[in-house]
Amino acid sequence: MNWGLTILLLVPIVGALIAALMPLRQIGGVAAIMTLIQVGFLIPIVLDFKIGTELTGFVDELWLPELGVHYSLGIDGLNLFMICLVVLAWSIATFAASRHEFAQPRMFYAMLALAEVGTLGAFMAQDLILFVLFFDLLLVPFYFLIGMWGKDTELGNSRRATATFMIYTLVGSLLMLVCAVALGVLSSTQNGTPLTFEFADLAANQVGNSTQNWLFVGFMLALLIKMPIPPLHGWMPITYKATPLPVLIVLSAVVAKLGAFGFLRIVMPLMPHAVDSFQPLLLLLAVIAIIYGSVMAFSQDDTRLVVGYSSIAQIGFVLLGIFVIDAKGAEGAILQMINHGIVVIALFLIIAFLGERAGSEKLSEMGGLAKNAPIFATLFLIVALATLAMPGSMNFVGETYILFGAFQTKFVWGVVASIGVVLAAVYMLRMFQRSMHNRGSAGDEATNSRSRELDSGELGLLVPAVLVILALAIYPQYVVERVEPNAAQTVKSVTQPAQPVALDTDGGVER
Amino acid sequence: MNISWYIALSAVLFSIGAGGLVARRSPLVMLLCLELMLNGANLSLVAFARMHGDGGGQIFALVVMVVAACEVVVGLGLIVALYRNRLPIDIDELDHLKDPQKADSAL
Amino acid sequence: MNTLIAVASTVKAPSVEWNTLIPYFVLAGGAIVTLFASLIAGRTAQRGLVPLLAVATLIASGVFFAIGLHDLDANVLSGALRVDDLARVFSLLFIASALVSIVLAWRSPTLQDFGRGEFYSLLITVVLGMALLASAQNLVTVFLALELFSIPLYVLCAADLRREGSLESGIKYLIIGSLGSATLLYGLALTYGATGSTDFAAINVALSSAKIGDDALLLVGVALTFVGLAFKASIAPFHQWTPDVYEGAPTPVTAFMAVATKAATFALILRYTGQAILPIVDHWQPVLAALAVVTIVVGNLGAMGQKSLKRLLGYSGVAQAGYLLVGVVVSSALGARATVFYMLVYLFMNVAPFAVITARERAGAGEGFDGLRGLGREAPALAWSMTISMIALSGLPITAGFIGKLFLIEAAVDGDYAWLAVVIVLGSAMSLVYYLRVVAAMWMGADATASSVASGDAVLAGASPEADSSKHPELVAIAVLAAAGSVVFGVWPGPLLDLARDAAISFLQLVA
Amino acid sequence: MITAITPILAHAADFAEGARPEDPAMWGWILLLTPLVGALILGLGHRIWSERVAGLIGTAAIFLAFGAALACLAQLLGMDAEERHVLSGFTYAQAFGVDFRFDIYYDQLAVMMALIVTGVSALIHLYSMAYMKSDRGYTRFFGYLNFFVFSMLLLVLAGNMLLLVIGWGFVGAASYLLISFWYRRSSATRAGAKAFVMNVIGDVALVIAAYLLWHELHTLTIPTLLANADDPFTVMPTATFTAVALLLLVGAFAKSAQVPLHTWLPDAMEGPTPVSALIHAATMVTAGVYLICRMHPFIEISDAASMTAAALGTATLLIAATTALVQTDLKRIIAYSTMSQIGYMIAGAAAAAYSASMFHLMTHAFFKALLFMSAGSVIAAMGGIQDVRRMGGFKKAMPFTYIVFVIGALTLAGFPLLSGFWSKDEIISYTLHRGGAFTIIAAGMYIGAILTAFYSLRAVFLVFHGDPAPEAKELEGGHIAHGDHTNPATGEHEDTEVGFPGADHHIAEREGEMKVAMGTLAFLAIVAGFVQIPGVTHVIEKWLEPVFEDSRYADSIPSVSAQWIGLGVGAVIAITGIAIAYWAYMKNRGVTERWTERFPRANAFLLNAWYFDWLYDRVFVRPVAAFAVFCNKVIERFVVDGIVVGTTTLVKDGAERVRAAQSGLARAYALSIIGGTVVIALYFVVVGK
Repeated sequence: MNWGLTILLLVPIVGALIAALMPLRQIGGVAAIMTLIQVGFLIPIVLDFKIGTELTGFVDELWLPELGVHYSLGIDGLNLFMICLVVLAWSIATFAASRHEFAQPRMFYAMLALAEVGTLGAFMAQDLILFVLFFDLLLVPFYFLIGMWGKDTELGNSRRATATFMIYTLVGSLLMLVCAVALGVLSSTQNGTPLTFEFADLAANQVGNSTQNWLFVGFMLALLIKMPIPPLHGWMPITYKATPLPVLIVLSAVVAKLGAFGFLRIVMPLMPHAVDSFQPLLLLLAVIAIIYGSVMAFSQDDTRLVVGYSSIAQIGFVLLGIFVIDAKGAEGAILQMINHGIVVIALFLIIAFLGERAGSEKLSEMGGLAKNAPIFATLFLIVALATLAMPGSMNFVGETYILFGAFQTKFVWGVVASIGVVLAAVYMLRMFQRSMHNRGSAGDEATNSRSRELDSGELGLLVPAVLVILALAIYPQYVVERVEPNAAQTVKSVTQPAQPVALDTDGGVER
Repeated sequence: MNISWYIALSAVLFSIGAGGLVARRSPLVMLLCLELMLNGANLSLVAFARMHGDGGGQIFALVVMVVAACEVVVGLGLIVALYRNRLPIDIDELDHLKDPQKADSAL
Repeated sequence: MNTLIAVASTVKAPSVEWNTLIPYFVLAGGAIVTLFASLIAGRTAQRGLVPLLAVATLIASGVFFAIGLHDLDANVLSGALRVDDLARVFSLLFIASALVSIVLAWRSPTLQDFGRGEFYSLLITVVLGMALLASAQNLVTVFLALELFSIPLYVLCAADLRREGSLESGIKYLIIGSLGSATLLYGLALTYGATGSTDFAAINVALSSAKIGDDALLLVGVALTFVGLAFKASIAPFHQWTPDVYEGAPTPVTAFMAVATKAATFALILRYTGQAILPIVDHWQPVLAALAVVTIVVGNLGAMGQKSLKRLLGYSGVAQAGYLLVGVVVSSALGARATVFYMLVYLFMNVAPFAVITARERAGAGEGFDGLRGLGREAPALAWSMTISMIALSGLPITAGFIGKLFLIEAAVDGDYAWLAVVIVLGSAMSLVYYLRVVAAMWMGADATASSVASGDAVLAGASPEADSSKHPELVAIAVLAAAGSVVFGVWPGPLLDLARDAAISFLQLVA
Repeated sequence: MITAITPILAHAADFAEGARPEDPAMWGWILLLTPLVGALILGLGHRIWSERVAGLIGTAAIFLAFGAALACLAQLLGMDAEERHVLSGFTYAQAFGVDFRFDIYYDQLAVMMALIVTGVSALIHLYSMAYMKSDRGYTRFFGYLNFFVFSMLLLVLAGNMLLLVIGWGFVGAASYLLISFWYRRSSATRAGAKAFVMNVIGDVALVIAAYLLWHELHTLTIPTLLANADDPFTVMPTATFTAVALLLLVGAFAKSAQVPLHTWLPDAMEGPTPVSALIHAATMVTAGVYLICRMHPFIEISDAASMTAAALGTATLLIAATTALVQTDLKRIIAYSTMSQIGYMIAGAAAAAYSASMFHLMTHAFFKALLFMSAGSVIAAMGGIQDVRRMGGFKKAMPFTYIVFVIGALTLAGFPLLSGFWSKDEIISYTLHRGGAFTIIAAGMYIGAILTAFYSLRAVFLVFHGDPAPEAKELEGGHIAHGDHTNPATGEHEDTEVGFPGADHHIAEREGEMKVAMGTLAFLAIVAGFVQIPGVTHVIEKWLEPVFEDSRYADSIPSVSAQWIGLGVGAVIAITGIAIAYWAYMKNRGVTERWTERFPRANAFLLNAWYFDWLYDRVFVRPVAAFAVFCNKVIERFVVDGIVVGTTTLVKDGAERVRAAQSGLARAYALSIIGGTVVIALYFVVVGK
């Protein structure tokens, strides 16, 4: 057995355990340093990565023979950078968290680590049930993280936030569980093959067309809720407002990406026919997300919600890229997931810093900060420009590939989506200007002369994220070429399905 | 005699017992009603045993009688205990165990 | 006298397989011995000897079941009983459950008046009845075993004689339970009448050979039987006794009932549906499916908004019965295995909550939600066990509950009941509302979030009611053990899966 | 992520290798990167450098870049006339045949543009060293300016359509940064955002155009695209061609502030005056003209598109010129004149008068930068006030400024023999030569010319002649006025701490750097026209000829005599316009006020720039805002929350029912058992039968 990925998966928990042995005040710091160890484990994996569709570090052990479930992990172009993003996001989030004191820190960092395990596992899983298991596992840590350390807002107290988040994601996740099981079982009964849930086997033995259609609905709901895509985003505002920012960083930057990732990893290869038949609906939802998210983003006062709705718009682009069913679109979608993950990390750090300076996270109570924090303003500007997919950033590369894919297969949808690019400029500049430029509120005048610059600790959090943004902007090819074979393969699985099922018995699923 | 008469009678007995159980409030009478139900079943058992001509049903009936006796003993014991605790011997007043009608908290 | 003996010797006596029956005899004997031992006065005897005897009885019986009867697959007493893997696995389950109950009751102050001997003795009798039920394959044995475990349970529920609630629950359980028994009996009688046999195998033959399947007598009989069984298994709409009795009964008894009653009934349901009435599967499948849906919905809805944890667990038990029923509905080997597996897992998931309730009751905090406030800081070990149990009950990974649900879902889909799988998960989604409320009460009290690291230091330094839980090391130990089991079997469910497979195969091969 | 550095370093090594002296594009890379290096040095060391040093670094970087541009020129001159183009670069983001490469490409056109950009930039940097003195954001200003020059050069040198978009976006960002340079002014930040968003519209159009080109011609490399444009084997559908042309025009119009994407430019005057001179007059706004020239095969291939471009260019020049007649803000007058002049270039380029347009682009860069610089000098003397009605009589107080302003204004007006005269009239005669509908365009240009002459001299007369304003008097006495530091646009009190018009901002025209810059530009404004005198010199035409030789209209050149006739007409028109202005503002002061009173509506119409802002507010801004309110108030509340509330209510109600049934009454329980039994039994009997 190849232990590499398993170790990578378990490192966070070990780190949390080591941290838990420390005195209370040092837990955060130790936990943060522990996250750096993962980076050490990650580097050889990334370096060893060969361009192509072969799985790196592939593990495949029969876990539950009775149920056909395998413990199967692997890295390919689809998830390589998502895993890098996970490690980056958690490292930064843990360091950010260690700057604050949390009640019951042992539990906090343990839950944070558990969340990382779930996310890493879901990204690396090569077995459908294993994916769902990790996907559902995420509910546990986030329940505690939001419920115990969340704050009460005008949208409701933290309990309510937790409940809303849980109900939404749970319904989706559990529906996905049923559909995942059904997919495996029906694939086995319809094709007469042994019961298995491994992606490769399921892709080779697809279920009948009408079965795909109803299974697709379950997967779609779960993934759209996670992303989230309107009108299934009801959990987003209250959750974003209540969640502690370090947690929000990982929730928004990485966990939400699992939704889009699921479409690429599961839905497209395993249910190609359904993808084809649901394409118009998903395209419509994608465009709605882009426009609606943008419009909402520039009418929010709360910075978290600005970023939250902007994420909806951005993830709408990802969905568009996926469902134009074109290799360029898929490539762009993957790139955009990475890009957006990174900028969101930076944006939430910025919101945290803004909030500490303005005493509020509302735009209406901010302003004029650039005067006393020029470096902060500059870093924010870079992040804001990357977010709005300024040409020259990797976000632009991703968006361009998405749009190229859209133009290729669905020209009109692509053009409509382009409106989102313009609107992105509106909401990001609005947020930047309202916080950094103009005159501040009364508080700003009072502290006119005081420097509000980032201290070294804050710089240490924000600068790495910005450096990654810049590095990717300078040389996106490194990512682009590693993603390319998988993007091609994923789309090919839809345009040229493995083989049509000989007899579509449909299993008589409902009598 | 047709077997159906026996079955009909047993069904009537059983139903009377069930009806009495719902209608009466004294635990004592309710125990009586229960006995009625069991005996209804017994009647049919015996009748069926005759019909099939094997002893299984009759043995069954004997077993039921023993069990019924045990049940009554326990029931009476509980009634005594109720009495000793100065609790009302009225099943409708024994309603302290129930759901809160107002939710403890919203969802 | 001689003639009598001569007559007696000519009577065709049933063959008695003494070896096979040893574990049952051990239980029966143990119950009597324990009862008599309690006559010995003195604190040592009451607190030490009696429980020890009870535990020894249970363990001895368990050892015989597990080792002595290993790999045995036999009809006993002319087919009245069948000792096979199903019976064995479930008997061990009852014994384990009883042991948990004994641990919870060991230092309970509330059982003083009732008498310890009686308590333990009755408990063992209940186990005996359940063990018999799990191996029963004859209508007479079924009824007898059912009553053998039911009647002592009525008494046990009322064991806390001084408390009105306990008495109320006892009398309610008795009356409603007897109604259930009578209904069952009438159903059994009609079945006997229609098929002419009390033996499961013979009933199966009769049903598959003749056109009897459409006989109204038989169908009503089956219907009434189902009602009786549904009542015992807390399946809605016959579940209403459950929350009341759970709340009123002494907590150790509730803990025992929560798992063992359900398990015993489901062992019977599996045998009955999988063996006796399998030929008319098309008739009863929709009924059980509908019952499963109603049960899942009602159980989960009822559990919301409760103040009492025991009531909540009662309703949760109702919902879980609904999930278990799904494995029965599909009427397949996979379904049976899923049901058995879930039942085994259920044992682990249910211990910690009752241990916590017991601890809180003894601390004077009551068994309501209020009693849980701040438990996360006061007794982290208990709180963690409880948390894991709640997560497992709601079916989230990486607990055994997840594997159990996964198994049930797979069985449902495999049996063309995918929509029931959807109901299961929707029920699970609802269930999270109240399970997590419990977790929230322990960890997220208003003061929990506000407390700073500094106060956390004080708590860890021992300046807290932590000592309170250290008075009950056995409760903490058993809770932690069970919670650990929930997690371990969530990652490595192999052994339980094997047990479930063996149990399912053992009785299904009869009809196959 | 750390590992990402390894290949980057590896590539950097390749890159360095590629940029060795034998790399044909070495000077191009140096040209491109020098300003970036300058910007980085300024940005990273902003705490280290003193004002003086920062200014020197920034200015030196641009002078170096100018030198590199000259080297590029020399390199091209050293090549065969037909082979004067260089292409070099590396893979940037290439997948699925989308050859998104970082290629720089320069030929005669690019080098000419680069020379103009770096040359004017260098002078404006020089000017800024004095003008921005004591501004709190001095270093930042130079960092931005250097970044802008880098972006502009990226745009100019881009050898790949998407790289061009990057440059296009970068200049937009630089423009945004500089417009909202005084970020404490809400009017400045609003103007910045407006400019940025409108520019993004252009970016998006270019991306779509890039896609269509890629789709049809399978490459994004600009030289290959141009070479294949007329290739008979890659015939594009006409509709696609038209779409490409129109999309390119949208990009060009957004950047060059042409109707209908022009409303950001007047607002952009919120930026410091050197910015207006550099970005919003001399260089960035002319990028649209450059784009059309660069991609000319794709524009002229579609008659509809070129006609649209010509029509809109003319419309812009007329709208802007008429608006400029009545404006009271000095910088806005010049801004509208910029729009108007670019309208000439766009219309000219659309009429295939490419070299003429580029010629005008060059002369315009000189005189418009000059006008802005001298206006800046006046505004500084006024303590920040820009209202021409408050000004007057600065002739004596600021003689140097007066002279250069007059030179600039006359050049703009097309006064004979000054550079604007040659370039503008060349465009008009080329357009006239195309005939047909272009005759109307040319007529519009002549009308614009008379308006131009009028408003440019109006500014001269209002500012420098007449009764001296109090500030002018004070300056004569050697003092510099201090403004009241109120933002004229919003009335908000200025935060003088962040810069101009700051309390100790003593400039006007005293500083040497300013004088050198203005003097140089004044000289260029006078003499630059002599490179292209019909029948005499043809420097630009000859130089650019290889670039445009593939144009369909390459051979359609007006005769020398026709051009001279045009020049004559132009001279008459210019002088007429100047005369009218003299009559209205010198001889009969006050006559314009009477006109205003007589035609208040017309005045308001022009003053509000034909109500474009008002229209956009009603058509775009307000509906979108209303939609946002609708989303917030209706969709979020009823649809999105409705899902949650609906579900929870359903569940809550259900839970209440279940609890209500659990009454604690044993008999009720018994009843429900019996009821359930009956139902099940009935089912069995009914269905079983």
